[in-house]
Amino acid sequence: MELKKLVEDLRVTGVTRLNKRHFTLELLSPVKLPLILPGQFAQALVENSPSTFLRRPFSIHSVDYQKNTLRLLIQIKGPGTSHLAELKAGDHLNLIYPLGNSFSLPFTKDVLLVGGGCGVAPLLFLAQFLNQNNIHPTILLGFRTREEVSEIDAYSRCGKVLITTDDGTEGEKGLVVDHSIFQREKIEFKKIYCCGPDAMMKAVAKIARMNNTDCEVSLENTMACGFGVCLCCITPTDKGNERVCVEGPVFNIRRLPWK
Amino acid sequence: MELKKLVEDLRVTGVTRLNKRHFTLELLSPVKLPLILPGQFAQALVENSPSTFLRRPFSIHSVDYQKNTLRLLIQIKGPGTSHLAELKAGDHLNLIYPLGNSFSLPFTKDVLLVGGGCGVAPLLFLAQFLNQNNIHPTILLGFRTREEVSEIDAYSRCGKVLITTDDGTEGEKGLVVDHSIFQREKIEFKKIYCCGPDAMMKAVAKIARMNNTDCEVSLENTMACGFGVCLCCITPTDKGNERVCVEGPVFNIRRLPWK
Amino acid sequence: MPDLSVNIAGLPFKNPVTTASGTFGYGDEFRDFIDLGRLGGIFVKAVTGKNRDGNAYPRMAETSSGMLNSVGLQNKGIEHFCHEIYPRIKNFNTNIIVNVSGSTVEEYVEVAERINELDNIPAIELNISCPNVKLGGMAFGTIPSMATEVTAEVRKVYHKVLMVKLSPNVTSISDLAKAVVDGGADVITLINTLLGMAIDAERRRPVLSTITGGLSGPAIKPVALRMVWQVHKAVHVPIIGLGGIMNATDAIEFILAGASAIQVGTANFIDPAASVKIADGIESYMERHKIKHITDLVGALRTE
Amino acid sequence: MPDLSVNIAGLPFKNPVTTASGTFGYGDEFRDFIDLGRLGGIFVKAVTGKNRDGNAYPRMAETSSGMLNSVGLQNKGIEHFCHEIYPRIKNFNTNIIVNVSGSTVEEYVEVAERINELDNIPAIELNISCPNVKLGGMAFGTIPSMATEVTAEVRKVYHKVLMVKLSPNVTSISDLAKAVVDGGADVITLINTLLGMAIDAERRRPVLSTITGGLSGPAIKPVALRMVWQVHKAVHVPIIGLGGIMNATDAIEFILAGASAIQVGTANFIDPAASVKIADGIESYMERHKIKHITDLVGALRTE
Ligand SMILES: Cc1cc2nc3c(=O)[nH]c(=O)nc-3n(C[C@H](O)[C@H](O)[C@H](O)COP(=O)(O)OP(=O)(O)OC[C@H]3O[C@@H](n4cnc5c(N)ncnc54)[C@H](O)[C@@H]3O)c2cc1C
Ligand SMILES: Cc1cc2nc3c(=O)[nH]c(=O)nc-3n(C[C@H](O)[C@H](O)[C@H](O)COP(=O)(O)OP(=O)(O)OC[C@H]3O[C@@H](n4cnc5c(N)ncnc54)[C@H](O)[C@@H]3O)c2cc1C
Ligand SMILES: Cc1cc2nc3c(=O)[nH]c(=O)nc-3n(C[C@H](O)[C@H](O)[C@H](O)COP(=O)(O)O)c2cc1C
Ligand SMILES: Cc1cc2nc3c(=O)[nH]c(=O)nc-3n(C[C@H](O)[C@H](O)[C@H](O)COP(=O)(O)O)c2cc1C
Ligand code: FES
Ligand code: FES
Repeated sequence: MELKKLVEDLRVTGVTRLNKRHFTLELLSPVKLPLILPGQFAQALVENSPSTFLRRPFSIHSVDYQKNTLRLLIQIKGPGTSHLAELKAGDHLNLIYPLGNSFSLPFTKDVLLVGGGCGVAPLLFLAQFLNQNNIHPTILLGFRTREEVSEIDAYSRCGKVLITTDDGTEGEKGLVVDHSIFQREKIEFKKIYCCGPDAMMKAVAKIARMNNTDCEVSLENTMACGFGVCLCCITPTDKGNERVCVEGPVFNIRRLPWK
Repeated sequence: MELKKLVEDLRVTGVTRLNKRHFTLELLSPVKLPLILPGQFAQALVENSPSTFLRRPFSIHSVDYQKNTLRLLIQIKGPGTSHLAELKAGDHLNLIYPLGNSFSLPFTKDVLLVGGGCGVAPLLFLAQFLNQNNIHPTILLGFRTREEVSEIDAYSRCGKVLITTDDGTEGEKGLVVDHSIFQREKIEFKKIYCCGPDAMMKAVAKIARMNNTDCEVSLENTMACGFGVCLCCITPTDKGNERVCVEGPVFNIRRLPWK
Repeated sequence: MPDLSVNIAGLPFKNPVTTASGTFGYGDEFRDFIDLGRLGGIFVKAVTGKNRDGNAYPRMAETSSGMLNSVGLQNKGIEHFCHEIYPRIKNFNTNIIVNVSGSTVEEYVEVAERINELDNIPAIELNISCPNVKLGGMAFGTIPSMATEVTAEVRKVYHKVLMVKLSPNVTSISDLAKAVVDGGADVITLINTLLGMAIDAERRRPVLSTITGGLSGPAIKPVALRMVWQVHKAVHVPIIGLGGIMNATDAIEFILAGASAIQVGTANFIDPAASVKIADGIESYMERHKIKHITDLVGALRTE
Repeated sequence: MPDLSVNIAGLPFKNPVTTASGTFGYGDEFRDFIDLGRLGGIFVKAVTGKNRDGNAYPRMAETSSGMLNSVGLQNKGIEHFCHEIYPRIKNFNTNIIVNVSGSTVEEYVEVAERINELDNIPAIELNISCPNVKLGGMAFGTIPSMATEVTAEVRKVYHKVLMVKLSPNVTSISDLAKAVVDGGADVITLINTLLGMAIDAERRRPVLSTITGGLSGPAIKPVALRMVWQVHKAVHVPIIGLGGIMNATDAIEFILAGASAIQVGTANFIDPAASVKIADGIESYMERHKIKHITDLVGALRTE
């Protein structure tokens, strides 16, 4: 398996509606899947959508090399994701993948994964990958409300799952950073991986910094190409403006100018 | 019933594939159908087709006031018609209709209808309308080849049907103007209605002129609006530049500068 | 209920939604589809001094998210307008504004002078921007001194609200805007069509009889928005914005960029009820964002 | 097999399909997707005198059939190009052409002079059109006398094929074309992006950090085609055409309008293999239409 990028029509082999705003797609590759690392993403072509000119980026949610499939977890936001929500088994979806860097393996077993919204997408793949390396992370997931809490079984197989909901209908009430694990003097984790809305990642990064805990975040950004040539997706880092689609999407918070 | 134009989502209640390039759509109106005259057309909105910005005009192929449905006969040409070919029963199609003028009632019973290609579309409706006025026209239809010959039963119920095919696989071989009815000294019809490709209509018009036979043609044209406001669809007539979508699509050849 | 009314150079509009010249006929063609009284105003098709047949067929080409036209100011001239059309439309319950075109300064002046006499036409829109007329039509809108001159000459004979519609086919839209304000324009309309071209590769021929034509539709919206924004910063007269407006969100964008009112053009072809839907959509936006007066949104783009 | 090769100002291209600056990186990013040797040429990202960080985020907005960008010439400067990038790309089996940008005449001259020394770069493309740079970048491409001057100064130090890329944001593209030919340009590239703007109505803010940006993609194709056609009639140097080319039919349209070669830009983002598919599609078109040499199609639009 080599780290080569592909442009391919993958066949939709499964569509699972998780709740009103979220669904997963299982996609079968016509050729042997390349090596895909947790944190990498794909650029999906939304066909038959007059208002969607560019591709849309989605994290790889999980990979099954036996079945030669990968999965995406998609939150319906605008025209592109609404169109993708209409895909049915048997349809095709054109992807450029795998793109971007990946989360790095931790030098500790005290690992926390924090995800919110569609930011949970890359964390399942990461958790499974950590398991293969004998790490069983704690997984803190934030949802809006009980109805949106989903795939907990899959996460539970990888580690201990903690939940917050904005309205308190499941798990602890509040945002992920309000969770009781963060309310102690000193948090018990040596490495945090985080993906979610900007504000959430910044709040988690702040906690990590205060605790001197190593922390990697997966940034969102508006992308035109997704493979490094348009320079539209930059983020300021310690090395100047870097491309989120190539040097990222995963950055260690040490490298980001977040306070 | 009044001659009011509507913009409506009609429900597809039937799709009939006639052959590789042609299909009909049966469309159910959510409100009582307005009065529609033969020769009139509809402007169809092609949704989910990024390369189809404007509506596409199609003649009304037949009307069933009991069922409250109308039908379109569509030839697949480019992106718009290809998309419409994917409509299924239960889908909706937005139409502006009925548009344009109509064929006029003849003052004779010796009537000939001549159609070629997708130009046959308005002739079925016209033939049915003539029947209601106790006229049983001769109907000459030109097709490319046997495989494309279709709906002959429906036409036969309205009058005597004659056929030409380009390759002679059914009916007489050649173009409609090559048909034996035109090879006599004097043709036997007092009124000709014609719809088809420009070259065909011009050739038929020439025969009509030579025989001093009254003749109406239904012109094609590129349309932006379809209801008279953009002035994109003009054709030169004895009154200057007239709009094919309002003053037409049906014109008496007397009014056209065709030689 | 939010207040959608705007006052443009003294002329009240019940809401900022009007329809663009050349895309709405004389309004009556839309009576089956909408209540014309719901509109802020109607800009009718260009009127010239004499009858014009316009350009030869084909006059239209579809493009990505847009269309090209080369209609070429087809109309029956000012006499016909005054006697045949004006009586038919003068009692519409909305502002009827006439788009005035010409090939010479004299022609503009002649048409404006006649329209000045029509009681129920409260404003004219000088079209110094139509790219389809060979004789001067283009030049008026692209050379500032000529734009000032034609505006000033019309200003002398026209005593109601004088709007001037600019062409986007220029290096500096602000210079043109300043030029027509110098000439006495009360209002600036932006934009007319971008000059474009379509080719039929199979036949190896231009699609339009005139080879080039005017591009309209959502494809040009980014250019139109930019020009409204630039002109809003450059001059202090009200702006009427258009170019690819298809829905209420597009309309709000133009208003935020600095337009006091907007025109719906090509969208009318795709949905004849688009204009009224846009008026409704603006109202919902204002309710959702708790905006009391539409005028609070004009030029309210936050750029700090 | 049809002959797709073209010779542009003495420089041979194996086919007329090249890729546009700023949309193809330095080429190596595409190695997973296509065989670079199948391309007529690659126009690499703009190079300036010194390192430039480019504009702040957000730099991109999607529009109807297009996109706006305000990347702003981010690059590490000419030294870095010569030492780090040139060695990596100099043996690609295609023409590597460097897009040269600057804020002053001196900067253009400095960069051109350095690139003149690089054996495997047979041509440069002077980008006098990028709308994103505050200091002069815009002015060079919009004022004919400045366009002549910068071209002439570069001409003195640059001894290989000198291409100049024009901005479409002008009243008369022919005047600019004539101006750069007067300055000594061997080839004209058209068009760069149209200046546009996008607004987020919900947040009432511009989408781009720079407020305005450059519009590319199929939305601008009609304008680009028109300019290629106008310049083809106005000057006698070869033209490289681009603007919204997504497929072989689009490419043929530009060639018929007068382009000797074409560039594929934004299309690379949607399909990284677009350029090679376009080369294949041109070949099929030529076979179908029995065209032996692609040069027979250049400017072959039938307008009689
Ligand atoms: C590396 C990466 C990985 C991602 N992974 C996932 C994933 O696994 N699952 C998932 O559901 N979504 C993911 N996203 C976000 C997803 O790409 C967007 O939600 C999607 O593009 C929206 O498309 P749309 O046409 O539906 O909505 P649009 O109309 O394009 O956008 C709707 C709203 O979302 C905002 N938006 C769109 N794209 C982005 C973006 N990239 N960053 C920030 N705001 C944006 C827009 O400004 C707008 O307000 C990822 C984004 C990136 C950059
Ligand atoms: C009043 C009227 C009635 C019509 N009735 C029917 C009908 O009943 N059934 C039917 O199948 N078709 C009918 N047509 C033609 C139909 O509108 C076109 O075939 C259709 O718009 C093509 O759309 P497209 O997107 O598939 O192809 P496009 O890509 O738009 O066109 C494919 C090819 O057809 C040519 N073309 C497209 N539209 C027209 C036109 N209006 N006139 C001449 N050439 C054109 C184009 O130049 C192009 O070469 C009618 C047209 C008019 C004006
Ligand atoms: C078919 C057509 C005819 C037009 N005729 C005129 C006209 O007579 N006078 C004028 O000032 N503008 C005319 N225009 C330009 C429009 O009023 C408008 O400025 C332009 O189409 C951009 O807006 P849109 O993208 O919303 O259509 C015409 C546009 C079209 C599409
Ligand atoms: C993201 C992006 C970056 C660009 N950077 C440059 C550049 O550095 N130099 C340049 O001359 N043109 C640049 N351009 C313009 C393109 O080369 C091209 O002229 C324009 O995009 C129109 O072509 P298209 O519609 O095929 O993309 C850039 C365009 C895009 C979209
Ligand atoms: S999205 Fe193009 S460089 Fe990252
Ligand atoms: S199509 Fe608009 S006037 Fe006929």
